[in-house]
Amino acid sequence: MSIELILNAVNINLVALSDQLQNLVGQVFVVFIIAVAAAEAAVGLGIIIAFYRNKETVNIDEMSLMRW
Amino acid sequence: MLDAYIPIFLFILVALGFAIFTLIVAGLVHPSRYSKVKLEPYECGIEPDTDARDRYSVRYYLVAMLFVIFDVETVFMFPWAVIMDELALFGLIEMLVFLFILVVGYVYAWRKGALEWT
Amino acid sequence: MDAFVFYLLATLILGLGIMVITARNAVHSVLFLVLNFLLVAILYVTLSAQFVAVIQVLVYAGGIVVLYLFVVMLVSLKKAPELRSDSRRVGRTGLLLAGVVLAELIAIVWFTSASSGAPPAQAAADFPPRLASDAMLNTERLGWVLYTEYLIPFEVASMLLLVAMIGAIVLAKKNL
Amino acid sequence: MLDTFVIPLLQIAVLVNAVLVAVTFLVLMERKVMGWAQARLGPMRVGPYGILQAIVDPIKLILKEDITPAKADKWVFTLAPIMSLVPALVVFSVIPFGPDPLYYVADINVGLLFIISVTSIGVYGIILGGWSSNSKYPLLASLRASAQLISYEIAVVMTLVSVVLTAGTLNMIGIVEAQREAGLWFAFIQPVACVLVFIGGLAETNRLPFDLPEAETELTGGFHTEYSGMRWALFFLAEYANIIVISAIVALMFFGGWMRPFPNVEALSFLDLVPPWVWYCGKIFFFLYIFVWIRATFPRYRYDQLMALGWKVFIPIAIGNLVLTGIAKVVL
Repeated sequence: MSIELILNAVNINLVALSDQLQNLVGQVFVVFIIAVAAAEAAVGLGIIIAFYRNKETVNIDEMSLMRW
Repeated sequence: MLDAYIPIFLFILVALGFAIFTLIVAGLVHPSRYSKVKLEPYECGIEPDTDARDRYSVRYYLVAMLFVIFDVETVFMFPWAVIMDELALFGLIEMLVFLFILVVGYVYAWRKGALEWT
Repeated sequence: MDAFVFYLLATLILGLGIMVITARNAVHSVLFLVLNFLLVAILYVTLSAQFVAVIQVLVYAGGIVVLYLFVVMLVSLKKAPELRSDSRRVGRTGLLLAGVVLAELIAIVWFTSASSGAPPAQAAADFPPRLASDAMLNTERLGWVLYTEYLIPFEVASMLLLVAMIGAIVLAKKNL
Repeated sequence: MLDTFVIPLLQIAVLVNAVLVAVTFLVLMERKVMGWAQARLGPMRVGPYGILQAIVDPIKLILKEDITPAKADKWVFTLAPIMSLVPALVVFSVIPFGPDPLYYVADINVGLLFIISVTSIGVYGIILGGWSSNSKYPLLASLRASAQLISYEIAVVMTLVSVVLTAGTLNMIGIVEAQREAGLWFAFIQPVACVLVFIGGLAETNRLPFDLPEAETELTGGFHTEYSGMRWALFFLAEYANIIVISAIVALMFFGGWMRPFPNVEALSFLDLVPPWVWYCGKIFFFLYIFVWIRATFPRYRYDQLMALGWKVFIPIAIGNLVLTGIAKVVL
């Protein structure tokens, strides 16, 4: 979720600048960022679920193995 | 500031205000005679012995995930649909390629059984 | 008026952001995230980016956060993880790095005066007549830029979504 | 000041009141129609033909005891009904009841997308309602309800894209005007889309035959099992307001909104004597009646059939319809 917050901060900047410069590229970029965020959320949460199923925890300190 | 949106904000405020106002009014007039049994969670009269928020099927996650992906795809279609007059054939081919890639994923999900619910 | 609205929104957004990362209960945290995103959408409206604002609500608040909510409920954290000091944590280095980034940002702001003469996008220059005349047609103009100049990224994005879908199904499906 | 705040506020007040009154009478109509469909009388006691039932019900709900279960999450428990009612009402801000500014609150260029995104917020009310109760059955019901909602939303939104393609705009007024230019209601140009959106609407409002989340004859109640009193009433209001929203959208996008039938046929111009908003409300009422009629007629789906219908039938049809519309648009 923190990643989403960070991406949103970037998006606000892009939209603000696109308004300031009267240039729509910033907004197009935001649409792409949202698409990437969706993909990232789907895969990231998939990993968390796979991990939870194997380890019964989502504590990040215990995610020391790259495989199981 | 887009002026057309001011009434919408007003509408949101009015709707919120209405919901909270009715809750407050109802809170003032309704009776409150509580007992321990009345406050128990509904479980056919049996005393609950485990927490309700247990883990549940991963299918709900899969549905939500597919929803998010498809949602983003449809979002890409809206700006395309409104300027189809200008894009003409070129736009159609673009969108057919896009839809083809989407359908590949859809068929994959179907074949893998992500759409099954049994 | 505009400035007041902006500062009000900015304060609320920041406050909610802090609430998101400090909330003890994961579901409450997700809730603050939704409110945060809705306020960001209002901020986009004040910046006359209607389409992006609506997308923000539709995809972020209505889609991605629902996914988060499902997962937070799925892994059902019985109790919030306690605060702990871990030897492997590198707080000081992290702070240092954050400071460096901040300094960099300040430097960027400092040394680049707001040059408003940035060149407009190639495609934006030759809008078809219907779109060029009316700045209110935000979606249409955005679509034009997206589907002419940014055609390749658009198709790549669809590939990315395909890969994400396959990846997530493979990850989640092991013993469906 | 007058134009930006006072007039919209008056419109909003009228609209919200109209919706609330419509909801209470919709409930009465539902009970009456169900009664006649099943060869019984329905509400009879309060007032002539039970008409005053619509006034008595809300009063009863306000006076009811409002229970918060002991283990519930108190704040979220109160927030959930609010989060489900507010989007259901706010959607009405962009629905035009007539061609001139008096009849709509806001005219925005992304009207249709606004409606879709605001309704998608409503899912939080359901999830949070079930979660905050901290009781097993509501939680399960809320998960089912939200999974159902988001499944059908995909198909409905994709279908709406093909309507936008036909109309060439996202503006709600523009969509009606496009139907005037075409000389035909979109129901005749896009019959598949029309049926799909309406059935999807049934599923999104958790109505029969898709009312699995709260199948009252088989389960207890659904995600609002633990709710009572006014908080329950807010959920109830939201549900019926959503039914009105769906009817309004279908009437607007496929049946010409406020326009009279055959808007381009001069011979029928005497129909213009009826004001536009009456036409529109009449059409909305017609779809509300169909909602009730379907409830009285159809048996309930099974949950896996329901999800299969959404994902395996509706989505392919929606994509096919979109492709065909696109090709037709280029060829013609």
